[in-house]
Amino acid sequence: MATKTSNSTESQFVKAEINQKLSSEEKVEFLRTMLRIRRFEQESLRHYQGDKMGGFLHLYIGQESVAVGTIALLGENDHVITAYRDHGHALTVGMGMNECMAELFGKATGCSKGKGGSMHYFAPDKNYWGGHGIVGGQTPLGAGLAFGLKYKGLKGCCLCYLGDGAINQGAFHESLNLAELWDLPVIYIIENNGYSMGTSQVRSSAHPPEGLAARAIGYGMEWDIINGEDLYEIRAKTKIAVDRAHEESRPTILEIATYRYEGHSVADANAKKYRTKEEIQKYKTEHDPIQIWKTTLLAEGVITEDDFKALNKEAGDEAKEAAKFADESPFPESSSIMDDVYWEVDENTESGRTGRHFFSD
Amino acid sequence: MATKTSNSTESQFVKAEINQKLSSEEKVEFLRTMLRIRRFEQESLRHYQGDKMGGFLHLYIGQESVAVGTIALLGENDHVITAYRDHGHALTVGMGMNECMAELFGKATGCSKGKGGSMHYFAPDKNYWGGHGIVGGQTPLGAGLAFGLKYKGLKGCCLCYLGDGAINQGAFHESLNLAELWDLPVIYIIENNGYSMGTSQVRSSAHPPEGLAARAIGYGMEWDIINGEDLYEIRAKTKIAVDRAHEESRPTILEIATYRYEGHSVADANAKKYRTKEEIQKYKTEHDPIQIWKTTLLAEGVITEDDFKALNKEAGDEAKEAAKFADESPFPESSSIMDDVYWEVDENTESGRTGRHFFSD
Amino acid sequence: MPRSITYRQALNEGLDEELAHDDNVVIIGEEVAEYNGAYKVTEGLWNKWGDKRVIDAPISEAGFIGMGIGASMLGVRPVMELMFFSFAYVAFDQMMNNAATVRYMSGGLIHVPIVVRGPANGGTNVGATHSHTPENIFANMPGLKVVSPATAYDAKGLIKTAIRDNDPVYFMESTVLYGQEWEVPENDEIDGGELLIPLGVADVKREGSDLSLIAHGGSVITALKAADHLASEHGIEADVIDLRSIRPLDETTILDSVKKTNRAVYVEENKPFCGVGAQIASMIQEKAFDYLDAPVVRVTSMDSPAIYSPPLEEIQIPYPELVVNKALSIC
Amino acid sequence: MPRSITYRQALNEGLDEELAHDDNVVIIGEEVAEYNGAYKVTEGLWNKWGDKRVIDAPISEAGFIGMGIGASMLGVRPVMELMFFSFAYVAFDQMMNNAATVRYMSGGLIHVPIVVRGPANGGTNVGATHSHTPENIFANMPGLKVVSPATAYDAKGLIKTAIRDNDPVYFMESTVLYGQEWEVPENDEIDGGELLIPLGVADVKREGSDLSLIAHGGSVITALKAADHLASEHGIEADVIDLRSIRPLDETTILDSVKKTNRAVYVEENKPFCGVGAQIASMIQEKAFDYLDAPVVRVTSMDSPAIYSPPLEEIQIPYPELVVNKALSIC
Ligand SMILES: Cc1ncc(C[n+]2csc(CCOP(=O)(O)OP(=O)(O)O)c2C)c(N)n1
Ligand SMILES: Cc1ncc(C[n+]2csc(CCOP(=O)(O)OP(=O)(O)O)c2C)c(N)n1
Ligand SMILES: [Mg+2]
Ligand SMILES: [Mg+2]
Repeated sequence: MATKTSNSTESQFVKAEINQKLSSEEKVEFLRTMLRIRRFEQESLRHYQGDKMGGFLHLYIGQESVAVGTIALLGENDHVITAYRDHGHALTVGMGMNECMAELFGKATGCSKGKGGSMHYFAPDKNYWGGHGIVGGQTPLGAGLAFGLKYKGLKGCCLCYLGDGAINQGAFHESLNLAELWDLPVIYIIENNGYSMGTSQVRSSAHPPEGLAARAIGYGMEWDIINGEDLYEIRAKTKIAVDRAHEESRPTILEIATYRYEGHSVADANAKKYRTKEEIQKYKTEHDPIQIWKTTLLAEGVITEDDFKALNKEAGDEAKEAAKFADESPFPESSSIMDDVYWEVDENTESGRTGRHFFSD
Repeated sequence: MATKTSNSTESQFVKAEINQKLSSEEKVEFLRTMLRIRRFEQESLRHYQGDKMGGFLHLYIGQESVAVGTIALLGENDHVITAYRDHGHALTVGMGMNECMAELFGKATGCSKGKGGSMHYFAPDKNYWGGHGIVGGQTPLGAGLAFGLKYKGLKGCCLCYLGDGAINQGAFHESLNLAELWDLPVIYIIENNGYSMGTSQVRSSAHPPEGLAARAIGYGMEWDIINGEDLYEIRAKTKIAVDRAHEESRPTILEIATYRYEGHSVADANAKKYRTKEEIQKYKTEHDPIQIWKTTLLAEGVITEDDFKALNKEAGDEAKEAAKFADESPFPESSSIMDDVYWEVDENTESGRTGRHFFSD
Repeated sequence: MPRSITYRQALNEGLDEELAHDDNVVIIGEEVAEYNGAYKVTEGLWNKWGDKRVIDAPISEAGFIGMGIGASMLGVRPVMELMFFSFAYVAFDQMMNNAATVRYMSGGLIHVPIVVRGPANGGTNVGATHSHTPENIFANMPGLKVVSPATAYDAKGLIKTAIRDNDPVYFMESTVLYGQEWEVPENDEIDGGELLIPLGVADVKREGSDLSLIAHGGSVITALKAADHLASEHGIEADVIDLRSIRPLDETTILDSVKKTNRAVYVEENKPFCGVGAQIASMIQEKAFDYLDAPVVRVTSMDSPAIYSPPLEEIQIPYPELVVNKALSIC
Repeated sequence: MPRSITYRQALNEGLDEELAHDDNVVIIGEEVAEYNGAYKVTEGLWNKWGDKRVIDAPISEAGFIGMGIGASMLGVRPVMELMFFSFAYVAFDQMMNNAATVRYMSGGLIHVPIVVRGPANGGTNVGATHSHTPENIFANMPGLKVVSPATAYDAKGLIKTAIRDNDPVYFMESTVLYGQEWEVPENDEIDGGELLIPLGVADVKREGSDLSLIAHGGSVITALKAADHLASEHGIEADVIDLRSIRPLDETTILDSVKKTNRAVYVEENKPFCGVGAQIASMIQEKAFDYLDAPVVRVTSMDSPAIYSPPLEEIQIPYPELVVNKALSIC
């Protein structure tokens, strides 16, 4: 991870134009979204432990500022795609807690009708293309979304998130070359939380001393490294990349230093073995993005302690409501197992009716 | 391609220790090997056109100095692996023209018993591990040979060759990270002949201005760029990488600027379309590695024009003999189609006898 | 007089017509543009349609096919060429996971209208790594469609349908067939003005009553030759059924034929273990058990990696005599 | 008293014994060392054997498996863990081409003694991308061996044999079975002092005379449950045949059983199209045609990508009742 600056000093990035333009409402909105992500996930964790869901649950807690700081910069023709640690991005693009929670519960009311689960949230109507389980697998798709925008003549970009461990997948490398060679407006955002499962970043990646994003040098690509605990910095630096994508149709790699408090997934039995208790504690107390943003907004006089409490409670209540909604929702019909495989079959087109498509009885 | 220096001035690398140590015999041997490669391939081309072989034939003509200059530096525990353009490396490691030519003819006397063809020469007894048809596919194997050497505690290295187009395969990227992360004694040699099939290098790869090898920067790996028409330079710079591998067990990327005179393969219908006649001619007359080495050796007084003619004729005769050998050799028995699939079956071990291994009648 | 064109030309026409038909169609692959295609299937298209519609890609199959999948989610209709379908193996995750499962995992919110096409065959001495025939492998995966035309007519009609299909279609051609000619009507000779062949409809390429020879891709030609021989030398008249599309699969046509002939041979270039023929044989014995007078038998490539040596590769893959002998063994 | 250990522990013992048996054995994979394995199969091995023999890899399956293949050509015997066998799809070219064809293309000069192991199963709600069961896909490729143990006993005996085998062996486990216990003898209770089960030998896990239930991997357990039910509720006694190794394949044991029972059901988690069951059904009807009183039928996963929703995934993959019904349909 890039070293983090302490949270006691004021961000030097507050003066960036994109931050100067911020209204108080917008600033509060960032806080609200970060809190909503955290409460949503804490609530989901409880129900995971209460055996309401199966499979994996990769929590984003500790990393909230990354999704919130970057996605808030996007406009109508900008798109988002990420890996399996996808709840934070989902809530930030505007997906509702209900459909997200219901997806975890495997319910028909889930955003993917219970078919995708935690790793596979999607909301194309919100320009959100998932939620992808294969490490690095989303990176060519991100280039493809950018290609699509360019092909259609739209001024937009794609933010494609990946982990620090994901940078060692071949598909990512191929994507980088394509993106730079063909001037695709894609921004790869490495959420460097220091670990890929139990493997600390130094044990997984050879890279230039400047950081992981500096792999971009090998492609002549632009890159930058960002302190993820500082929303102003995230916004200021990401904005440069978004402008580059919009104005010059050129790609960027951004690396955002961050940290996850929980295990790799809830099933991570070693969550407290490969990192020291002290390390985790230090991040929680000194580098928590929500606390830091709260402190900033208090200092700026944008909110009061009471406002914070109210926002926090609101988020918690919303999460509880969502869990209730999820719990009370029905499971999908068993017949739905065979839906959503082929568009042509689902739409009952002529093409969907010729020949046998499915081979179990 | 890196720009090439003219051939008129004396190489500045002649003074490198590794070159100073060269005997006249060794210098002549390099010439002999380059000539043998060229005559072998010219002979093979005739017989390809005479319908004596099928499939692909990727000629190395024009690139001979790369294999000869690098492989001559290797010792007992050093290994070689390359792609489908593999005849030059094969003859340089000491494979005979007979078995190589017979392989092209698909004969039982071929180095791979006629099973591999032009793209798949192998000679494990000469530390030569092929000959691989999938672009980039050999690059993790090269890391693996280096891993094997290190695992066994041998001081050696692996030279792994690839083309300028191959650097965009994901497997190569993954190999680079592994090689640097685990300190594997592998040397990736990019034979930059300017084209991947009909695609000029600028149309396939984004890279730093210094060259393709500079992709190494992204991994914190050592790298260098070499003028491939200068055998002394190839030797001097490759030696540094070999020493690094031997002494520090560390990898390197080398990029050697070179040129192929023929089409991508003999089946390349466009061989003269994507490059100008003038470009090809310029390389043949001004940058031919054999001519340049000949000129050097004449200037050094190591050979005479007559010596050169004799070497050239010898090589041509040997190639003709090899073609005769290949032509007169028998095709493999049809029963051999089912040999060499499983070691355990071939060796008729107990494991090779339990259960059915093959499912056609 | 009906015109004859090559399989290659038929594909080329199909691609050209679809480029004209829909602005979202874009052709991407190695050497498809300036070089006119390694096998000249895309000849002239870059010249005609320019840089935007016909694009040369670096040697990064996972990257550019994955990119195509991403673009297709936005409504672009990429037609990706694999120089050899064997190179699908470096893009396998993209082709199996991202193309096939994104619709399902999103509960139907997304669809992936991509075509990946290229030759998947042996017989040209290009060795084990370049001669894979993964019809069975891709057809195993729900969410994917697999098509394999055996004639110029089918190639044209099927590639056009594949491009208009809203699901991922993997279109496996044959380098051996590229140069062969078949009758293909001009568009103005066709009702509706263009040649569109639905997926999932097999074609009875020859009619007989004694035996069903079932095949796909280049093996259809082998089966037709075998059928002629069986008729002329043995008085056995075979149906020859060309699946054309492997998934979706026209089981009805197969079963109708077998119920008539009571005997079936599957011919394909796949390796035998879990090949397409295994699926068809299994299906036939299940659904036409009482009609079978003999087991369904299979002719496949010999069960070793593809050999280089030209005369040996000739006998490693199915040839008419082999089909004849197999047929005789159950007649 | 015979001891019981889990499938996981059995694998762990097998790996440990082979690390002891041969210095060339090295375990490589994501999280196999310091983390003790994502599913704890390698627990304690790094502690015991150290950095040289048990190695954590970056998330680069094509890279490290390809590296293992290269090392194996020099005589190293890598045992590579795929955290999920589904991740084979990003290493597919290495596993299909370099591992399977290098021996052939070199005319037998090289062999590749590598093992790639990991879980290949559904049923744990990890979704479509993590639930692939590619036994059929890899077994299609000559040059590869595919093994799929259903019990702790078999897991231990087969992993040891796989590691000693001189050909590439892909060893597909089950996360569902990891925690289940079976009797596995201590080495000193065994002739020869260790448990080695040859590849290519099926195991008759239950004997009956009315029906052959044939399966591999976790589906063997499903088949056994179905067999008990068939016996107790319907008076039908089934043979349950566990293939154990899919390639090489013990056809004799299958055919002997079918010739006795005249009826067969194949049970597997594969998707149906060209699944292992297709191969077995095709083989049975070909080689035991006259013995069959009914078609060979198949129970597979439902033919859609793996679903997440836990109660739905339960019925998407084979369960005993489904097998019972299928069996009754032919009895
Ligand atoms: C190709 C592939 N290999 C392995 C995995 C298993 N896996 C899932 S997440 C993960 C760690 C990824 O770490 P990182 O990229 O840093 O992302 P983070 O989890 O920290 O967000 C691993 C090994 C996978 N899903 N896909
Ligand atoms: C994965 C893969 N994609 C495509 C090909 C087809 N192909 C073979 S060689 C080649 C060009 C390679 O160019 P380069 O790496 O520069 O090597 P050169 O031929 O110049 O030696 C291509 C596209 C292949 N063999 N493998
Ligand atoms: Mg991480
Ligand atoms: Mg080149």
